[in-house]
Amino acid sequence: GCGARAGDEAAGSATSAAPSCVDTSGPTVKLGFLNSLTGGMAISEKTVSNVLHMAADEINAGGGILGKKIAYVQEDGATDWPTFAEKTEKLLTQDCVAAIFGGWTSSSRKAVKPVVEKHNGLFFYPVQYEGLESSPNIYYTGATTNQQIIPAMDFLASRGVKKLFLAGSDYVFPRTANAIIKLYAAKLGIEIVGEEYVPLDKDDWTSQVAKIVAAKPDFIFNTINGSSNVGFVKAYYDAGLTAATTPIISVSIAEEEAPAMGHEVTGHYASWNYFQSLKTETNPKFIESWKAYPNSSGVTSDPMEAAYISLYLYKALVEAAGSFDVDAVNAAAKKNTITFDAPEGKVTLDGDNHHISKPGHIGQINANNQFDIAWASDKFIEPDPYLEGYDWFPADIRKQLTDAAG
Amino acid sequence: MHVDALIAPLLNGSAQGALLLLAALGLSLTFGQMGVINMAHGEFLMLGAFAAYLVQQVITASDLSIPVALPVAFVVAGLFGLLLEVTIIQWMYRRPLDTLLVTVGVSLILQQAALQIFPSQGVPVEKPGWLDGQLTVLGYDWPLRQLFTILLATVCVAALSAWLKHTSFGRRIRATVHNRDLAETSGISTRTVDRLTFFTGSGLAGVAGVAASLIGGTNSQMGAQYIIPAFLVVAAGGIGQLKGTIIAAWAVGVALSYFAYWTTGSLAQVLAFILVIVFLQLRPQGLFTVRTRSLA
Amino acid sequence: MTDASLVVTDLRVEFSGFVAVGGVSFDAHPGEVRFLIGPNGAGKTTCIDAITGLTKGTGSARLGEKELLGRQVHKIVRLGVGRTFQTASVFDELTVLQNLDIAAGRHRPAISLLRARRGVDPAIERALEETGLAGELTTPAGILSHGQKQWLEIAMLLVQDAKVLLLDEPVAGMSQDERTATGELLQRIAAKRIVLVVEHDMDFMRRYATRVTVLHQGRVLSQGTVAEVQADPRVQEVYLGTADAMTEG
Amino acid sequence: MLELTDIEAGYGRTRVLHGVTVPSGKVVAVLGHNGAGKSTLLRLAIGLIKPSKGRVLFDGEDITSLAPNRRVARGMAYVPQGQQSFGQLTTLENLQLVADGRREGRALVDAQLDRFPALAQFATRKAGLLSGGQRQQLAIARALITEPKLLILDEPTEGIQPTIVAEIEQTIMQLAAGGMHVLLVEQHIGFALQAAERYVVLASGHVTQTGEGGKAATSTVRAAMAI
Amino acid sequence: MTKKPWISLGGIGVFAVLLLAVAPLVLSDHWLNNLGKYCCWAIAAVGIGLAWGRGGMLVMGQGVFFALGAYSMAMHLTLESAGDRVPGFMVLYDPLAPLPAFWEPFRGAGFTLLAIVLLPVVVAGILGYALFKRRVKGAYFAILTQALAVALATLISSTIRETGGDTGLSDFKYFFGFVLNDPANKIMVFLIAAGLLVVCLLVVWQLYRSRFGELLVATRDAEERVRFLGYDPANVKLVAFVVSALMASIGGAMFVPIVGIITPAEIGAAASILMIAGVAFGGRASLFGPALGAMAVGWGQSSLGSTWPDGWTYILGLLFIVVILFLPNGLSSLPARFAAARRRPEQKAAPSAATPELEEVRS
Ligand SMILES: Nc1ncnc2c1ncn2[C@@H]1O[C@H](COP(=O)(O)OP(=O)(O)OP(=O)(O)O)[C@@H](O)[C@H]1O
Ligand SMILES: Nc1ncnc2c1ncn2[C@@H]1O[C@H](COP(=O)(O)OP(=O)(O)OP(=O)(O)O)[C@@H](O)[C@H]1O
Ligand SMILES: NC(N)=O
Ligand SMILES: [Mg+2]
Ligand SMILES: [Mg+2]
Repeated sequence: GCGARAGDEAAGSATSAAPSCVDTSGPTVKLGFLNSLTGGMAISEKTVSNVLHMAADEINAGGGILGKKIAYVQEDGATDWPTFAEKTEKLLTQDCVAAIFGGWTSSSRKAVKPVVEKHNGLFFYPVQYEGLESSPNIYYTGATTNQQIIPAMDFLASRGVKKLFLAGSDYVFPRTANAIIKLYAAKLGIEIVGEEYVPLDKDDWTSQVAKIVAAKPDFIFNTINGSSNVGFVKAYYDAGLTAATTPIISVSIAEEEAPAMGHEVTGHYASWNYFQSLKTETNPKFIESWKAYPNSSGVTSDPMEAAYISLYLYKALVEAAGSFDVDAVNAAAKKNTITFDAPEGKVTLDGDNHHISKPGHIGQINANNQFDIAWASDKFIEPDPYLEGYDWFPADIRKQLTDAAG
Repeated sequence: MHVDALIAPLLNGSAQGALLLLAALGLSLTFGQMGVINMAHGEFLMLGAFAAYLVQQVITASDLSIPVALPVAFVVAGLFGLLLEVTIIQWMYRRPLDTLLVTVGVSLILQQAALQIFPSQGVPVEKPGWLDGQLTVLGYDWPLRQLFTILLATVCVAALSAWLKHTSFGRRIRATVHNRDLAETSGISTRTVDRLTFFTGSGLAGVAGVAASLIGGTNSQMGAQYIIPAFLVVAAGGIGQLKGTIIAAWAVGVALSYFAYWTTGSLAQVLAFILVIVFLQLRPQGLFTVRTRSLA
Repeated sequence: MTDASLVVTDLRVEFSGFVAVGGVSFDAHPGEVRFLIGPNGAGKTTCIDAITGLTKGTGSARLGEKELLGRQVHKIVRLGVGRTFQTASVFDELTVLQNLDIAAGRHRPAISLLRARRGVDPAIERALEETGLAGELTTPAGILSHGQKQWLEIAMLLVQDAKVLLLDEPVAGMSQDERTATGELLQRIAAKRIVLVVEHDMDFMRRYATRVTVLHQGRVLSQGTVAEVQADPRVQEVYLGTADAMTEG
Repeated sequence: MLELTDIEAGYGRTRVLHGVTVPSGKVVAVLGHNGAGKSTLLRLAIGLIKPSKGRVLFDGEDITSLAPNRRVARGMAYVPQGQQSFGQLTTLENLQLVADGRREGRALVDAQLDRFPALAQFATRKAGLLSGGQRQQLAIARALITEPKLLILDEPTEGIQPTIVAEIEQTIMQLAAGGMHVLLVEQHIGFALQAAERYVVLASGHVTQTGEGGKAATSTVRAAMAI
Repeated sequence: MTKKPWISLGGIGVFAVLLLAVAPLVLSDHWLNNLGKYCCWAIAAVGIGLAWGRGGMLVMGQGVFFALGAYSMAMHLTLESAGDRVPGFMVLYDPLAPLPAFWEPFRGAGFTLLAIVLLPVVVAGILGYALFKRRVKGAYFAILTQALAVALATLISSTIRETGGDTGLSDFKYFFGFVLNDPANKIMVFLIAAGLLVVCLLVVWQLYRSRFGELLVATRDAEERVRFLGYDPANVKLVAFVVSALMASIGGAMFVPIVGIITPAEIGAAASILMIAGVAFGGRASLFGPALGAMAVGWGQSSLGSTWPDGWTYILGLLFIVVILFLPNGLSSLPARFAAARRRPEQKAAPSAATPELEEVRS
């Protein structure tokens, strides 16, 4: 061992990233797409991967980024977080891509984060998540908590909900989201009458639903991810619960999942920023392009849209910076002028925390498994990953979290 | 404590046990009787579930489609099992432990194929209308669907045990397992026995798949969650012992359910596993055992 | 302790109610080839099983001062009790030498297990000579003939330096010449050890037995020299056949 | 009845039988030392091993590549060496197994239980728990239930008590007298030669002598075995 | 017979030179790091070869021991990165709670190293003693160990505050005082892993040529018979099992600084089975087979899984099927097969090569 030791960092530059190997001298720019195409999360991520391809095709058809066509390198994260880390490293150091797009679970993002930070790369993450994170090397185009969870809670409060049951998958996003929900519920005067978790890869919810029946909540806050939702919904109806008496509000059931539940889910709610049913200027074109795209699922959804945005946002950033260089891109972001006419509306990038402004929407599932908008925020919600604008979130936790993040 | 807290897990657990039993029943044939460790059994279960979905595409009335799906799933999964037997397993009866690894390969392939053939999100299988509703037992509204799972398991067990006990077939299976050459030279067509047994065992997985599709998602990953518990149930019951399998499945289901009630869903899984492992530690041959003179 | 005897007293073995061995007593001493005979199912193998710890028995089986019953199989072996099985069981994949080396191993300190074998143990060489397997040193045991496997088993008992050899039908399936060779081998071995043989070959018994115990339905029916036992009408009736049809050329 | 012509066979790459020919005959005895290849020859006759060269004829039909259970259906029966039975099945089940699907199955089983009283006594015991000799009797009984045209016996009296050995030997003679053909491997040369119409001596997988039974002197047979 | 071990020793020497001297010179940082990861799996695979190939114990839950090493190491590295703060991921669930008690000792480097060695020995010792004394074997053993891996993975997933849950532990800055981001230190970590792999190979080399190796094979093939030679087969198996557990733990421990993250998925059912895939592929009973097989499977996953993700799953599946069906002794048996085919066909060969037949399944 002749390398740097702890404490040496300040002295030498040994630990700073090796110079980037990105080569944009040719007619193309290389980008990396990273999603689980195999394993358990392929269920959700294949669509994200596919819509990224569509965005790349569109951009190429429109002349590319800074006049350079996108040549993408597709990698499989295989639902395995270390694989996400390995592939990120490969994309950055072997393939020399200018930026990486993809991921779904927060776990995969957390695996990617240290690697992009080490190599000073860029990662665009498209799924709603639990917040309390920021990184100079990650751009978040899905909702943070104050754009999805908090609107949902406000909606519940407005509906006079007094007793809430929390059901989630057993991993970082639902656990963290629920921790935040509990803090906010206390402030709103909503009682949490139960909290249940089932592993991501299990879908028998019978026992937990029996507890829900016994707890008699007014509403269920559902942070279950993936196909475990199906088991939850089935157990829910088996037990005689209905949308009329005990409705569910979900943050991971979208247009694609709703018809796959094996039961009518009409009447339940979901909190997202984008719905297929949104009436914006750009949405019809997005829906049409997607329907026409090979291997399309036929419906659009929030994570897809966020993934779609991410590539365009990157294009805007690079063109503002006039360069593919990461530092230049970040500097361009800092000017807070980057916007994009997204299907969900005109979103603005916050150059400090690397999140985007988003409209809050609550949709109610109708008979066509589409969402009728039941509530909309009056304006776009500015991203606030550390919930600094919310006094009920304990400052000491925030401090500890930011400290721990370094 | 409310009565609910005692009675609900018991009833839920019995249904969970019944599903586990359905998943394990085929294994008690192919593993218990034939010695084949079929890690693709979970994927045969998945095939049954997809068969139910396909049946629902043809017969759209779910009241009717599920009863039709049961025999269809049996045959579909059974045929896949037969295919597996004919192409691979038949060469491996003399090294049973290796079947475990070969079938891991088969299970990988089936999962990936399902992921690519069917929508990656999975497909919906609808519950028939006559399973809507609950039965009130001691103040607990017991979902009818759970009752159905138990009924289905009961029918399958009864049919299987009658088949094994009251036809000469059971004897032939056991003879073939015990000594293939001797069975063959006693005039038994061991190839027929093998194929029929494997067909039946795999077919039962298909039936289990229909039941599972009414409980959870129907997708490429669904089989994976059943395979290890099902093997544990067969092992805990005593290999080749139908009654042991029944009791073990029920016990594991109920234990899971109580654990889930008292702790969390994840911890319940852990505790149930530990319970079975400790039990097998104390009784390595399972609940019921067959003794022979060792080395003789 | 070389002159310790094997003394079995009131040995009983029951299998869920069925009495396989119902109070058998006999003894065997170094220097004799002791035969245990009796009808099929009389309990001969079960006696050996009980003495070697394979099945549970009550009563007593002592080797010198040491009680054997109730000990674990490998502990009984370490006291010097070795056995063969009705069907030969050697390590098919290992060579004759490796088979014997493992058998010889119990006298070595555990740590020596971690070293490789160098050369051939003198005890092994002697056993090979005795059993005529010297030419098969590097042959995998799995491809020895049936008779050679049985000799290998006996050789393994020899290198194991067993004080008691319990042999269950050692000449079954052997041809006449091989039987003779085996019989002579047993006589040589018996000089310093206790040899107990279970056999149905009466010709073989007549030629090599010093004393015979006859079991019937789990009990001792008769005991004595070959002549005495053969003359016993009860033995003739249940086992030998009155005409003693055993006339083998 | 059964003719084996110029058979070459073995296990894997190990050749055990070299150009072995066994003529047809009412009772044919195969003699030889340990490891000579007798059992291999019988396993080949019943179809457990396929020859790499040579032909097997049964009743004039070429059955060289027929599966064992087919041969049983055509009227062959086989008692392997080593007291083999289905250990997990009871004694009775062992018998029923082969009686299944035969007319008079029940009566056939009863006939064998009469013939071997020890089996009747332990009818409900798992065969794996029987003594070696009891298992051997069971194996013979199983073969006889099928009322075969040709009975193949591999050392049928090995491990059997003298009184029963005598009985089995008598049974074999009776069956042969009743028209059943027998292919027999026996170490009791005296009995084998007495029972056999023809005999074949194997040594290291080669036929070293053939001849008519009865007349042959055990000494010349012994000499042929030793080669 | 007597010469062959020395040829193998030479093989280990060549292997060591390739790994320790040549690889760092010719490979890019990325591939060297990947090679380091394969080495970790290979270390575990060498242990599996010992337990399964030679000992007949199909250890389907090596993930458990891999986890003991990996999580010990990861906890230490996490604490090293966190300094005197509570690790960040714990803060949210209970901001005021102190570090869980079982984390505390892992601050110490010495304790951590000791834990990596002793934990698997103790756990495998107790587990193995209980299982082998009660004569649990064959399929029972395989399924039980697999169930244990599933249980542990689920336990870790469900204790997010204590263990990081499904997300695992990652973002390590230091490795016993060395800055992990420094390429020079990365090479050092690689060399340690590769060196440990060579040491493990040497250990099994000696074990295989020793009397213990023969006894182990004898126990695998006829456990009851071994008992009648005065040995307790449980002890023989226990030694092999414990050594293999130790190797898995070492592999796991080195996995953490190399890969930079450990999650329950790396130790669960699928991961444990993948470890076996490599061993089966290379040749379970051979000296080099398990290590090379594991490295090959690792490489396949990185490279084929990259260019052809769907296809890789099919290839992996087919690999299991084809190798086990046609080459039960793995690729390493190919040369011997060719050689044997060319030798005189008359010569007697061992009845069946090393295919442990485990009767228990059916009896
Ligand atoms: N584990 C067991 N359970 C029940 N019965 C058993 C068991 N083991 C042996 N027996 C019975 O005990 C009796 C004695 O068997 P044993 O094997 O000792 O006879 P043997 O004298 O060796 O006969 P043989 O000469 O035929 O080998 C037999 O009737 C057998 O069926
Ligand atoms: N499964 C096998 N694999 C390899 N070789 C075998 C196998 N079975 C038998 N052999 C070998 O074939 C040869 C002949 O064996 P076989 O059993 O036919 O002899 P046998 O004449 O019946 O002897 P015995 O009188 O001992 O029964 C022997 O050398 C034996 O080792
Ligand atoms: N960010 C999520 N849904 O894991
Ligand atoms: Mg006996
Ligand atoms: Mg023979």
